[in-house]
Amino acid sequence: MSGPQAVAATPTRGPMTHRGELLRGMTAIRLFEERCVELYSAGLIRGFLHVAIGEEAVAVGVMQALTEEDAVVSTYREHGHALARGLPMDVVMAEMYGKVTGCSRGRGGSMHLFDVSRRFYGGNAIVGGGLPLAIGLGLADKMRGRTAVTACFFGDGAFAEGEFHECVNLAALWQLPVLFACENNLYAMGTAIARAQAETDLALRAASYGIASWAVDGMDAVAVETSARHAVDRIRNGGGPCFLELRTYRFRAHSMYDPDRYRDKAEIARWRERDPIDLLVRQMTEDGEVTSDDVDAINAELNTEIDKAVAAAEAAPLEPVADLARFVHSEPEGVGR
Amino acid sequence: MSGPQAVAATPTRGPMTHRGELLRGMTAIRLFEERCVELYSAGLIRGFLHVAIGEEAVAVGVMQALTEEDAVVSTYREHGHALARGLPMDVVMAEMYGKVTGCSRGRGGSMHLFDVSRRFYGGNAIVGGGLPLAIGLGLADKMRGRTAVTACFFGDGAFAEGEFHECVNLAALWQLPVLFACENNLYAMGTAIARAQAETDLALRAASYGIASWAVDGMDAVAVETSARHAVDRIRNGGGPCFLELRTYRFRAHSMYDPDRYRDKAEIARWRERDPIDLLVRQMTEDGEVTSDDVDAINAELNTEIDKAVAAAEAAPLEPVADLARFVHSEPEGVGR
Amino acid sequence: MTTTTTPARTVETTYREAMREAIREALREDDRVFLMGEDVGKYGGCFAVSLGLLEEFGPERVRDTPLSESAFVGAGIGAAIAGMRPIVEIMTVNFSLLALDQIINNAATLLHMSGGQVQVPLVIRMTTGAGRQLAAQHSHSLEGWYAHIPGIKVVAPATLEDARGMLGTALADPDPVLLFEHGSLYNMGGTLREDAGPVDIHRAVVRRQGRDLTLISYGGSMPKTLEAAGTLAAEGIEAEVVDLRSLRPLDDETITTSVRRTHRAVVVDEGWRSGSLSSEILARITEQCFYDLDSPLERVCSAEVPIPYAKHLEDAALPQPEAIVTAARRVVG
Amino acid sequence: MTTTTTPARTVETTYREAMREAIREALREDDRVFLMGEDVGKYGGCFAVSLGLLEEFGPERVRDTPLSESAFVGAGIGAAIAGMRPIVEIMTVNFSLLALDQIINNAATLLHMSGGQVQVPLVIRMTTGAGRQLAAQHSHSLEGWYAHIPGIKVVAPATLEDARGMLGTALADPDPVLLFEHGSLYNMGGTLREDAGPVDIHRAVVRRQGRDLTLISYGGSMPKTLEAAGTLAAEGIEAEVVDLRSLRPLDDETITTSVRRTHRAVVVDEGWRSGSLSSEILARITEQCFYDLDSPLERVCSAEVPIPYAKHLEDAALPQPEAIVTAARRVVG
Ligand SMILES: Cc1ncc(C[n+]2csc(CCOP(=O)(O)OP(=O)(O)O)c2C)c(N)n1
Ligand SMILES: Cc1ncc(C[n+]2csc(CCOP(=O)(O)OP(=O)(O)O)c2C)c(N)n1
Ligand SMILES: [Mg+2]
Ligand SMILES: [Mg+2]
Repeated sequence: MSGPQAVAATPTRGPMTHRGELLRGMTAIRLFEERCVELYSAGLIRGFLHVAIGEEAVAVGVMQALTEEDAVVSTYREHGHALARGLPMDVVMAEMYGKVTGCSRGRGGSMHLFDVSRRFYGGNAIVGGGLPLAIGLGLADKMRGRTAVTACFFGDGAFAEGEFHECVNLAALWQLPVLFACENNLYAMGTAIARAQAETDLALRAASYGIASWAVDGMDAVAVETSARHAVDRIRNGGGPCFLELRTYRFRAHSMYDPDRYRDKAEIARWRERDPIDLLVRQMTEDGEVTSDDVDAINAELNTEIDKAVAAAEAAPLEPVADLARFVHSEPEGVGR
Repeated sequence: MSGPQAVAATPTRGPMTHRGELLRGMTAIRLFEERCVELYSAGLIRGFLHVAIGEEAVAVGVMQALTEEDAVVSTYREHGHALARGLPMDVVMAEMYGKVTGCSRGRGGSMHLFDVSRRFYGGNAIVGGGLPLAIGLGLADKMRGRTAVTACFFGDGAFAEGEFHECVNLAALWQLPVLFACENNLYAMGTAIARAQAETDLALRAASYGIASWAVDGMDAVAVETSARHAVDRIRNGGGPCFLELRTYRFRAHSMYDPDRYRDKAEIARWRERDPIDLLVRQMTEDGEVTSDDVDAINAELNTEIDKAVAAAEAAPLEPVADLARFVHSEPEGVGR
Repeated sequence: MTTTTTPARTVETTYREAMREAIREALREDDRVFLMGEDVGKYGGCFAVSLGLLEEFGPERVRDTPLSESAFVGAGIGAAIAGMRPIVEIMTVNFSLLALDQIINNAATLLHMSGGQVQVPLVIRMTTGAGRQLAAQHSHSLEGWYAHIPGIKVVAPATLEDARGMLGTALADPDPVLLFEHGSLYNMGGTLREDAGPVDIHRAVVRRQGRDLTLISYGGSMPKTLEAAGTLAAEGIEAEVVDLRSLRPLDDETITTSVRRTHRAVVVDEGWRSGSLSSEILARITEQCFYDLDSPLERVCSAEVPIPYAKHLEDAALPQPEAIVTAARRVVG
Repeated sequence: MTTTTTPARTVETTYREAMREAIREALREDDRVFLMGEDVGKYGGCFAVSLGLLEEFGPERVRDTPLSESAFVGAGIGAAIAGMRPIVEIMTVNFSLLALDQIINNAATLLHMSGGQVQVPLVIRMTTGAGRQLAAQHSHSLEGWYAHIPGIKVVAPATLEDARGMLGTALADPDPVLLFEHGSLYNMGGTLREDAGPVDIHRAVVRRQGRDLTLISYGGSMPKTLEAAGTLAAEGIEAEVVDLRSLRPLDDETITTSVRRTHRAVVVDEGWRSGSLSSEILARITEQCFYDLDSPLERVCSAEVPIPYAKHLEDAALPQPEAIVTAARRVVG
């Protein structure tokens, strides 16, 4: 699902420039998550909900560098990663609703979106918990002589977990085809990075394992894509793992439970001025690549798609309670994969 | 127990130069452990036995920098650390024999020597398992405004554990009075460091956490002491944690179970030429600070002490089986501390 | 004291506030006490238990940590060894798996392994349990599993009084105590004696008297169990309800005394059925009350599946009052 | 096949060699299989199980890892997801605590949480048990504790045949299987059919027939249990001995069939008594055979203490044939 498909699930209206695709991809995530917030407040989505509003350039930019054969491991803040990887809005929304038509049959919810057909190995709700999986996916691909790359998303908070250290060392030691995509949004829940990391230059820290490592403006989708392509090419050509520090910011609270008492409103406002979507629209407008009509059209089209997804999710059936114990173990014929 | 006491448990014959104390301290460990090996082969010591023969300069050198108020956390290869910290040979030997007179009442054995009165918080048989304890000891000392330093010994293998990463970051972040004493003997059981660490310059890696970090020749007791004093002074004066990579080598196998198939005999021979005891004797002889008679006398005296310790251990009683369940929980009056 | 009835001035409070008061009191009264964990300070605690304490006691004693469960739990052990009285908060039991080595191989082991020298007066608090649609990785109920480990004590407050009183007693204990707070209880409101203070942490308590059977439970399952007892009463079945309070050690006496009188028992435990705390209780009753039993023992536990997100599936996976009532009817037969 | 009796060419071997043969066969027959863990290669395995395999299969497929339990166990999970058939060796169960999050929150959970998409065909091998004076941190018997977790299977070979045959079957399983090898069994010698191969990993087996009581055990406690049965026979007490083989799922049918015939049972389990696998077995027998029992059930487990180094204390802490015999006499009494 390279190119367009990787950006959004539905065909776009007429030919679009690549930056147009990036814009569309980020807008899809933004609108989808804003709708999720409404639905959560309405009690239609439950459990924990972590949106990545403000971080869309990371998901969309990095995903550009990946092809169908590549794999993705994500976190509990993964709607954007999932949509950018090409999961259709309706199966994701159905999952948020806990319906059997959801991408995890409603068993996972917001934090556990899966789509093995797209090598999207899920939302993981244990901070750092996806890193070892990514190492293993990369190890398998390398042992089988495949050229696939595994991109693993994780946050600045995960950087402090022991698993991070073990996994980067292992990836570097074994020269595994893994992209460490560190979404540094400066906070781990209420803990600012300077109160969690003795050395806050994460790219520098990662370089100490002897791997290629650098930081990029995570609010600039084009810059993220360029960096990600550079990293993925390098990895695919046997250059070993890379660490990408994506400097970004979440505009909203950590989760719907979070009153966000720990951040200075002015700080949030400053970052909102660097909204990745506005930023790209400005650039494209300057270059006459997009008009406000185009933007409105994109939004309208995406909102229609979201409406459809919501309607479908509402209408979708629940998994029969009798099936509760299904998939604790594989079924004879073998499912998925 | 600064100075002499810290080097050996019994008073020394006549005044001795400081290097003489170092020599005596290392010889005590060497002879004690060689005796343990014999006793193990004779079936009198059981379980796992890990000797540090060849690494004596590390234990003795580092311990010089510590005072009574300081704390020590060690590994399962800790006879040397314990003796250098001032634990009497007889209580250590009794522990190896599993006798109630042992420093852990025979419950711990070789891997779990404890002496709270000397702030020796033990042998820990989980690789890396002592690091968080050391962080906590340092945290408590800092919170109570004490000037104590906690020295934590661990190996090159432990460096790969996630706990190492978490603990160094925490110590650096909170500026805790902890000395990370990394005994790099180039192997973790049968795994050479280059097959375990992507970056084998451990001091360099540790420096990436923003702490003072350097490597020292772990076969030179004087050099180790100098480095350790420098580090401990720095820590005690509020300079935050330090990392000391002690480059050393174990002359014998990992444990008594280990056939040592993985090391090249020539490599072992090369390192034996740098035997820390011979090295110091040569230096001292050149400077006319010691004669072969002195050396013989030291050995004789220490062997007598070891004989006594063995005899005492043989004669010592066992803990009554009825007391098996004691110390699962504290006893009313409160024990130790 | 947990069953006192003397009239006294009371206050309206919640389980969350009672826990906070207990922590505040401990911080006030003993300068060796400090609270350490992820987001306990600036954020106010992931479940707002420690809200306001940073402002009151400062960052040294209400200490935010990085995401390093093994390191900060182990640091709590080390600090306890060095004379402090740490309260380590692990956000939820789900993340405690990352610190399990420190808990089992150090906290639970050091005293015995050192021949009685190394005491670890540490309290580890964590939220446990399912029921809020948090899905498989955030819905574990492992307190009964922890109760397998010698060298630690495990307690689970189910009432405002215990939420207010267990922490202080746990802190006074010279050995490590794990305190499990069920996430569904934080908003539980009610009245508490103004002078409510420390309570014992070793006895089980009969929360409701009855003669027909004994319902044994603890923590987050207590409300469901008491609700079931109410339903049964309406049918004329008088269930006695035992709140274990302490999961390790178990108070055999209170359990067996009740069962010897009722001759029937149902254990309610949110843990997965196989190898749960409920198994141990059934085993002990069989060992100690074999000749007193009039019918097979039963248990109502969680289905042996990772807990799913969808509400209808999660409800089906967890013990519910209906299931308790049904099991009770069966044993009373 | 585990109870076959057809005559056949046999070979003299040991438990260790049988395990090695099983691994070698797996590596030979399926190029998706690889062995990964600390010192499995150059060192030959900390208990010499994989000795020689590095030379035979090379460092890619007999892969030494750094001391990073969480990372390499998780890497095994990831590799399994991507189509490999990893055999991850954790040196001993004691160190598996550092990888527990990966085992519980990923290996055991991914299939269900993903609605059946993510399969994890992984085998994790580890040595378990006490009895060699390795002291508290190196003497855990936690296999029964692991058996609490839905989503994994737990097996414990106690015979040469099972040491030789369980691994292949575990590798053929599409889901994660934990295989526990008791350290005291490696040197156990005996004869094995030359054509010994895969065996089922879901059935318990009666290792000795008897009518007076049922002794239920597994793994490292089987030799002690069979020895006790021998002693009892000399006294005229015919004990039936059941080897569980699979700790999760448990084979209720074999257990209850035997107990319904003998009406008495003693469970032998090296795990700490409270909340051990023995508790679950007692619970199930009480639930399923209540009216068949003639006397209280008993268990012989480890004392609830960290296992001490001194031989006399360690012996006193662990289940011993004498204690099994005494318990058996009591229930038959
Ligand atoms: C091991 C673990 N500890 C704690 C938590 C609770 N928690 C969930 S998200 C989070 C913050 C993670 O921050 P970061 O890695 O920066 O990712 P972000 O949320 O900023 O995207 C915490 C503490 C968890 N899920 N897992
Ligand atoms: C967590 C853990 N994993 C594995 C082991 C088994 N083991 C004991 S010592 C050792 C090697 C440690 O090497 P290093 O840290 O370099 O210390 P050294 O033995 O060289 O002094 C291993 C793998 C253990 N004890 N703990
Ligand atoms: Mg973050
Ligand atoms: Mg080493």
